[in-house]
Amino acid sequence: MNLHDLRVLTLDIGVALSAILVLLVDLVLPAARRKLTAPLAALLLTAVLVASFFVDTTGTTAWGAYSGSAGTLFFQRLFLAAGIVGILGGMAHVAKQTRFRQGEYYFLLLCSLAGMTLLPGVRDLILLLISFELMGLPLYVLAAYEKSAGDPQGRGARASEAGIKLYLVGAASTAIALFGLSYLAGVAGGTSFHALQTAHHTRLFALGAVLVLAGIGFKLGVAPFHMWVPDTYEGAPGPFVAFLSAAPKAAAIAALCAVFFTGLGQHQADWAPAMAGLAFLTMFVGSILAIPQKNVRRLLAYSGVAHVGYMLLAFATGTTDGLAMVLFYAVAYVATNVGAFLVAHAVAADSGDDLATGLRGLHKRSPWLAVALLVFLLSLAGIPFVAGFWAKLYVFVAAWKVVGPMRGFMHVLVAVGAVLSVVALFFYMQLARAAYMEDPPDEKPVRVAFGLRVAIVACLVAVVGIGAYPGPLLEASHAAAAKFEAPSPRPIPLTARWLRMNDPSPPRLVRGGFLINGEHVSDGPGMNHHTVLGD
Amino acid sequence: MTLTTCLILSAALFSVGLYGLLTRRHAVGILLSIEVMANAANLNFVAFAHYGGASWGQAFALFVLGLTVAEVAIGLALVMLLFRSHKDVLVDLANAFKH
Amino acid sequence: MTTPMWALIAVFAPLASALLLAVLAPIRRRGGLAAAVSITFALASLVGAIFAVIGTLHAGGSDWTRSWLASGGALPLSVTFGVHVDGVSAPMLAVVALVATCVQLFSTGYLDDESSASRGRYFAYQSLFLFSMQLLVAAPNLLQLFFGWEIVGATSYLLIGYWYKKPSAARAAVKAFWVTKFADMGLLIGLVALFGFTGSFEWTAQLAPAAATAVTLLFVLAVMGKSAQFPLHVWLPDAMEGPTPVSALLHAATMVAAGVYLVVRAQPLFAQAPFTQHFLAYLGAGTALFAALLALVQTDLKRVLAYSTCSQLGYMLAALGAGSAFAGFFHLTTHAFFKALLFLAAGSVIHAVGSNEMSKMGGLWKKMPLTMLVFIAGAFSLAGFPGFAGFFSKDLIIDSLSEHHLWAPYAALLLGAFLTALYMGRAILLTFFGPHESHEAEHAHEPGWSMKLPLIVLALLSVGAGFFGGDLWHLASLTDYVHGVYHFRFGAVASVLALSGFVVAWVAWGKTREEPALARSLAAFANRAWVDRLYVFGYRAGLLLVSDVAAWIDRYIVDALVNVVGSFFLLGARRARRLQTGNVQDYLFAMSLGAIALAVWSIWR
Amino acid sequence: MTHHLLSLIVGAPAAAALVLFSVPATEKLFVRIVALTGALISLAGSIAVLATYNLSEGGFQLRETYPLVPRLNISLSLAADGWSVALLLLTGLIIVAGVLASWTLENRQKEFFITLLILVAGVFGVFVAQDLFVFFLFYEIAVLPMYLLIGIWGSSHAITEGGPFKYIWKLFNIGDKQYAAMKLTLMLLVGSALILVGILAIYSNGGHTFDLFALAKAHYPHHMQLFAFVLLWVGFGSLAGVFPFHTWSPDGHASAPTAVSMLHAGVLMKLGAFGLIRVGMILLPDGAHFWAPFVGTVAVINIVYGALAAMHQKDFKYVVAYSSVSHMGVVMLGAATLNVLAWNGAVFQMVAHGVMTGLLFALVGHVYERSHTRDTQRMGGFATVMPGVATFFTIAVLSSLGLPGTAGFVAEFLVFLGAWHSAYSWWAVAGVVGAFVTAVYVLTIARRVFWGPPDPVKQFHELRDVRRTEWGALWILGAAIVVLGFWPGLISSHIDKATVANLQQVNGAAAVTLNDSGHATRSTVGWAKQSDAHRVRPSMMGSAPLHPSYALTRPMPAADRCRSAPPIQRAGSRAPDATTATVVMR
Repeated sequence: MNLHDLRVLTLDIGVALSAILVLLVDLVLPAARRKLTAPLAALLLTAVLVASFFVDTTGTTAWGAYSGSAGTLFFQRLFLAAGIVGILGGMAHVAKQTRFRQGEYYFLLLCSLAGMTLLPGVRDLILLLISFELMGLPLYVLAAYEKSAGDPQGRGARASEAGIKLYLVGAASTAIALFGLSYLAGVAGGTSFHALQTAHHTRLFALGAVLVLAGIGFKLGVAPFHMWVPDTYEGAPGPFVAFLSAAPKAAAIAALCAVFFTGLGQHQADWAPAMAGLAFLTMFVGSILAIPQKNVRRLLAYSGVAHVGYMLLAFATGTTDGLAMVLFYAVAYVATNVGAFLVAHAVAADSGDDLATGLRGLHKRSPWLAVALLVFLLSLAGIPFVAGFWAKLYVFVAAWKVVGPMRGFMHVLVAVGAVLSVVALFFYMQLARAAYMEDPPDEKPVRVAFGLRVAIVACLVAVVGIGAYPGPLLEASHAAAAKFEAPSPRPIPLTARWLRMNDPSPPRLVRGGFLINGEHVSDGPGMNHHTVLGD
Repeated sequence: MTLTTCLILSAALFSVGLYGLLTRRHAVGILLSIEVMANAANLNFVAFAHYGGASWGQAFALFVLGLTVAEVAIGLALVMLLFRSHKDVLVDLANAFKH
Repeated sequence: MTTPMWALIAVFAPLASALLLAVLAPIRRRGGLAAAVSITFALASLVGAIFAVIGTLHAGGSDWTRSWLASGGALPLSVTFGVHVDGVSAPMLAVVALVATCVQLFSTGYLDDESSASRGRYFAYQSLFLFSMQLLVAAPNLLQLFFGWEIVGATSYLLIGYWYKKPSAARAAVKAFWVTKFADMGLLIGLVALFGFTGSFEWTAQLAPAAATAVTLLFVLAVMGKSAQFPLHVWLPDAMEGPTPVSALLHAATMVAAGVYLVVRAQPLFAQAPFTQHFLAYLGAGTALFAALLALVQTDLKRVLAYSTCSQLGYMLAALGAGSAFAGFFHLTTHAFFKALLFLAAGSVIHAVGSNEMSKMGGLWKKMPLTMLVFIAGAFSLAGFPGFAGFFSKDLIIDSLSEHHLWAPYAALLLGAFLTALYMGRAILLTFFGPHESHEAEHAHEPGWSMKLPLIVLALLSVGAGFFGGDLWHLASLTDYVHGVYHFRFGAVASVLALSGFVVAWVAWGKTREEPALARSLAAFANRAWVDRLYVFGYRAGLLLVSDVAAWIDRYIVDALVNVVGSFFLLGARRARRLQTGNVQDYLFAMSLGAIALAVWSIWR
Repeated sequence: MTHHLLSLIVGAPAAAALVLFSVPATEKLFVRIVALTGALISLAGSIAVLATYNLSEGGFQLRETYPLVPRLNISLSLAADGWSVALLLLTGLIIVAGVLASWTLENRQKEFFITLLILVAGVFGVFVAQDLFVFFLFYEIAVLPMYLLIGIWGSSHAITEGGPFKYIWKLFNIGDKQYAAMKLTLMLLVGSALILVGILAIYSNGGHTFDLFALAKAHYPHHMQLFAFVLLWVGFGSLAGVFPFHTWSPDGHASAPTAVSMLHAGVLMKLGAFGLIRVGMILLPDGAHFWAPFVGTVAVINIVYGALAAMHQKDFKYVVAYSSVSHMGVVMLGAATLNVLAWNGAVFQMVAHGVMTGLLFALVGHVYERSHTRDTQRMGGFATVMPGVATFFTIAVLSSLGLPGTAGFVAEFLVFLGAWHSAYSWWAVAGVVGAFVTAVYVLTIARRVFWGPPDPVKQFHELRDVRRTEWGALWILGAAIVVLGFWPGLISSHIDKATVANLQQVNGAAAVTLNDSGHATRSTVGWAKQSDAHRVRPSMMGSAPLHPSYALTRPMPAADRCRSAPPIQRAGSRAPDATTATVVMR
């Protein structure tokens, strides 16, 4: 690794430097000027985003632990855009609620972003863990950012609850994932993805894979690891939830791509069925539990859970096509969900609570806000000519095209998913109904801060643009997905070949060692791990 | 001490941690349980690397230790926050959001 | 101008008038102008029809058809529309146009106290009616006939309901449509079946015997409805709620005759189905007798005539059943004249008295001598008084039955002839003789010329038309319908019976207006209501009940089940959300369970 | 210009909707004029399509293709065949009439027109889409705006609690407009979810393309066809109002505002039937043949059951709504019969019923708007004050009961003729009976509302006849009914052209497939029970006169028939005429 190799990390370094710069500027600014940190952060991120179009970041660095490609770039741009929108959307709120701690807010947000931008490119489990935590730790803080003393019903109590729930579930899931990683790395005999790709297939390895899936599933909000989602969304600061509900999920998708597609692409049988099962559960839980929700944030939280189910469905296909659909879905989802949350936040900031009743008569108070909400809802529901429609359909197409033993199950999943998307429409329409069909409590327009307005418009443009002309994004996601494709199986090292023989049945743990292909292998100290674990 | 013994030990450790995670009401207790779970993983790393004749495991374990420290730091801060608003650190006090 | 062109004028002139009146509201709203337009075009139709008759006499039948609806593939369908002029349709066109013209002329006087917009509407209906009737008559195939047939029915609905503000008129209109529509199911299915068997709608089609019987029986159902045969006659008396000229045109002279005309037209089909023909003979004879009995006990002058129409249509159908298409057709034309005359004369009386009830009339001969004279001319013609038009055609019918040894119908028709004279005698006596029974009757007077002129024209035809039987025969023999020569035999028995009918009527009602005991008991027995009640019962207990059940099932079972499915989701979600307890350790528990499940799956899969 | 005729038709309403977005809602007249212009351009385009369609050539014309998602072989491909011609015309008529009928709408008119026009763009799109995916896309667009249209501009009413499932009254606000809107949307979208699955099945079995032409050439596995057809039947059937998935329709139509009911019952329900024929039957002939007895029988249930249920209704809009259920049964019956006559009838009925029910809803809407009630038992004698409404109502009612001279007759008659030729002649009889039941209730309702003595107590003081633009709506639709009734050839020849071609696809394919697989007679369902030799047309016999007893001709012995028929086509090529199908199957 030399300086030239750092080019690959340009964007990540850019984000990290931005974070530090924001913190430094915050230190020197007087309290009254601290709201300038937000535009600064947004500006810096925009600069990084612009840079992404001019700097060639393809290549490998950090001794193979990080690899930049069109695939990483796809995600990085998405994160950067989400970050910019998230900052713009939250500007006013942060300036009002936490006047003296604005710089930290953006610092933490940028730190989290730095973690995210690393994630799609990781090719090593250690780096994966670090970037995952780098992304996650600031989020715990941000979720509980609005502290205030005393009042158990107040904003602070809400924030602490949101934070502690996110934190505990997150930490526990990290521990579980770590445990899984230990098996993966152990069986593979190393932490690089190359080791994973060439690892021999054992049950411990499979166990590791699903535990890692569980760990990442937490961040995605996959059922049954989703239960923090509605509670945290309800308690955390509004604009932050918009960010939290979209960017980290996309980052988790990126992690899934890296680990399961690039790393474990050869071991699909270990995780694809589990993922399909989780997809089913997630779609179902998300769609059903959203029905009785009266709180907009909780409703959108569950809807987000359902959407993750659809993404997992495409992911479970294990095909590059499916992955491309996931990437497309991720973009559509981020644009839509951030937009929807920001609109909900705008209205809630004005009316003071997050209940759906707050949306009543929005069309009369702020017609354009109502249109934006409607468009986002339609996109979430998967209605033609907005992004969500194509996303959902591509997922179904990809899932339907699966061949092999999972085919029948995938077909059932598509049917269930299609029907559940109608159920989802039911609760989205509850919001649309409040906004369009009920009379407003008062006629005065909703005050929307400038930054928030820009953010909403950006999301709107993205959603409608993708919906009207999905071609370029689809091409981009296909190009990106191809980069995540695992390399074709390499020749197995000679040392292992004799062990594998003709029947590669998985090794089993037996007393005093392993049984590999019927042959007892002692596991005394000093043994080459290849001979112990199959590869 | 064989690899198998180590693996069994770490699995047991993990289970203990999990048990603590699910039964402790005290926030710090839960944090500790999570630490135990993380250390079970660490044990695995070290054991695998040791019996595999390599040193990546030790490195991994060190990274994990560093990360858990950061995690616990944030965790304790959150516990403080919980204490401030609820005057106690039993996690089931924070149950305003549900259903 | 070729013959079909004249026929086309006869058919489409009224349509032009109808369209004009429908589209151009200013013309329609001026009643007088509307009447003028309508009558002009009716006259045009009459002229066209007359030239068509002349053309047919000179050059025989001819066709003008164009494709109307076509469908390709393996089941080719090619329906044409146009005119088919022959010895049957051409005179029928003329008769219809003539009667219609008379009726429209009469209407201008009869409806003079209606608002002019309302009169405009009336004449629009009248034009439409004339068009549809001519379309029916001139049809080159059974589908066009059906086309006209149905529009005739719809127009009849409109005309009966002309005074739609009267609930009774509104009901009568709907009832008439219901009953005829019910019957028309037969014609529709029959046509579908005919197409199924032959691939066309020609009445000349050859069918297997069973198919022919089935198809013609289905047709007969429609005929029963349209020509008011038992037991589907119930609508006709009620239809008298319409203005009297409407009754004259639709329910006496033309529309009800459509059923008979259908059988005449479809004679080649009916000839293949002896069973249907027998059925028709008995049906016609039975209705003739039954309706005559009912006519005897009516107190409403128009209802007497209405039942008489049923009865006379029964005569025609009996003749057709006996295979004598010409006798039926001949009676159809003469009946058109004298029944229209009778109705118009009755209309004149009603117009003067302001009531349909004969108990409000009496002694009108002094006030309305012309009306009385033409009414008596019509009645004599109807009863078959020797020398009058009805005499010739009715005797031909009775003859044809005896020729074919259909003795029971023969006897029924003879008895019917007697009864006809009896009830017409009664009607004349109660209406025109005796004391004035009401204030209006005392001050009645003859109508204006617009009403008198049609009466006179029709009276002349009622008296004299019978002598043109030979010419009609000649015309009809240009087609395949009749062969040989027209020969008329003097029906002595029928004549005697008719005369004695009048005598008995004189004896019974000449001195007193009291109903004889026999008639009273008849009235009690044969009160038309019992057939009606049967239908009402069928409607209420059958159709309405079934519909109530269907609607209940739809709302409380089918639709409710949809809601039940929805409620599963709703209630299920309400229950499931309780899993989200708010306690973070429960979340951790769920998460652990999930992880353990995954682990278990991965190891033991 | 003609090259972009179809995109013009589809695009005009959408463009008008976009323009409306930027028009301030206070400019009411301008809003209306923009909406009307969009609708009129579409209508003019539809008429231009009718005029420019080359009838002798047939097939799909005016083709336009724009790549949309090349990677998945999706392209915005539009083309019109004879069916499209007829249905475009229908949609054009209805939307113009709909805009005119809602001219005086007060509440949020701009948004109303935007939603309405978007919906119509979807409808136009479905009728001309030649790409299955785009077809589905337009289908969704056409279905969805309905939620807002009913939810915002609709009207609520009470429905008595009862029945064995009483508890649902506590859960749903049954009878409320929001309930109706939601039920409609959810039922139709569950349907479209199933359609989507069916489409995916077709896509993956048909060579991974969405191009309808290519898909039509593909061969699908027998069992897949049977399965996918059911999905499509349920999916499209729920929009077509097929029993028992019709229950959104009465509530939805009764709650919807006038123009929406017109459009929904008039055009949207046709999308269901059209979709089932276009996608379900033409692409999956085996499925169509296998399920035809079932589909047809359910259609007959629709006809009779719908009519009976309509008879019971006291609510004016419900009567018309249930009559739609009944009439759509005729369409489905025609579709299930799978012969030229019945299919012609089915498509003609789509047009006829569309125009007729559009007119009915326009009138009912007007009456409701003026009288503020829909309870027919409170009405009476309205003809005195609104003669125009009464007249047009009569025309619509007469078409509804299938009176010759109205469009309804041609359609029903064709369907009945076709049904008689199916293996289930009783379908025709049941259909005729259904038509009679229709006559019973429509006449009752006309009498109850419009006839009788005028209101003595003046409880309806606002009654008046239609005015200004509303006349336009009535005249357009009323004239269409009568013109099509007297001159069906205006569109029937177009329809026929497409039917013959499409049916060849269905019956030809089935014949070939079944011939290969060996079990033949099952699929003769719906197809020429009567041997064709049984009824030789005069034209087939050269210049033979009308008289000879051709109908008595006994069926020819099998050997003769085979010789007289064209040679049997092998798999891959279609039989030139459906006659071959019969021969093969015997």
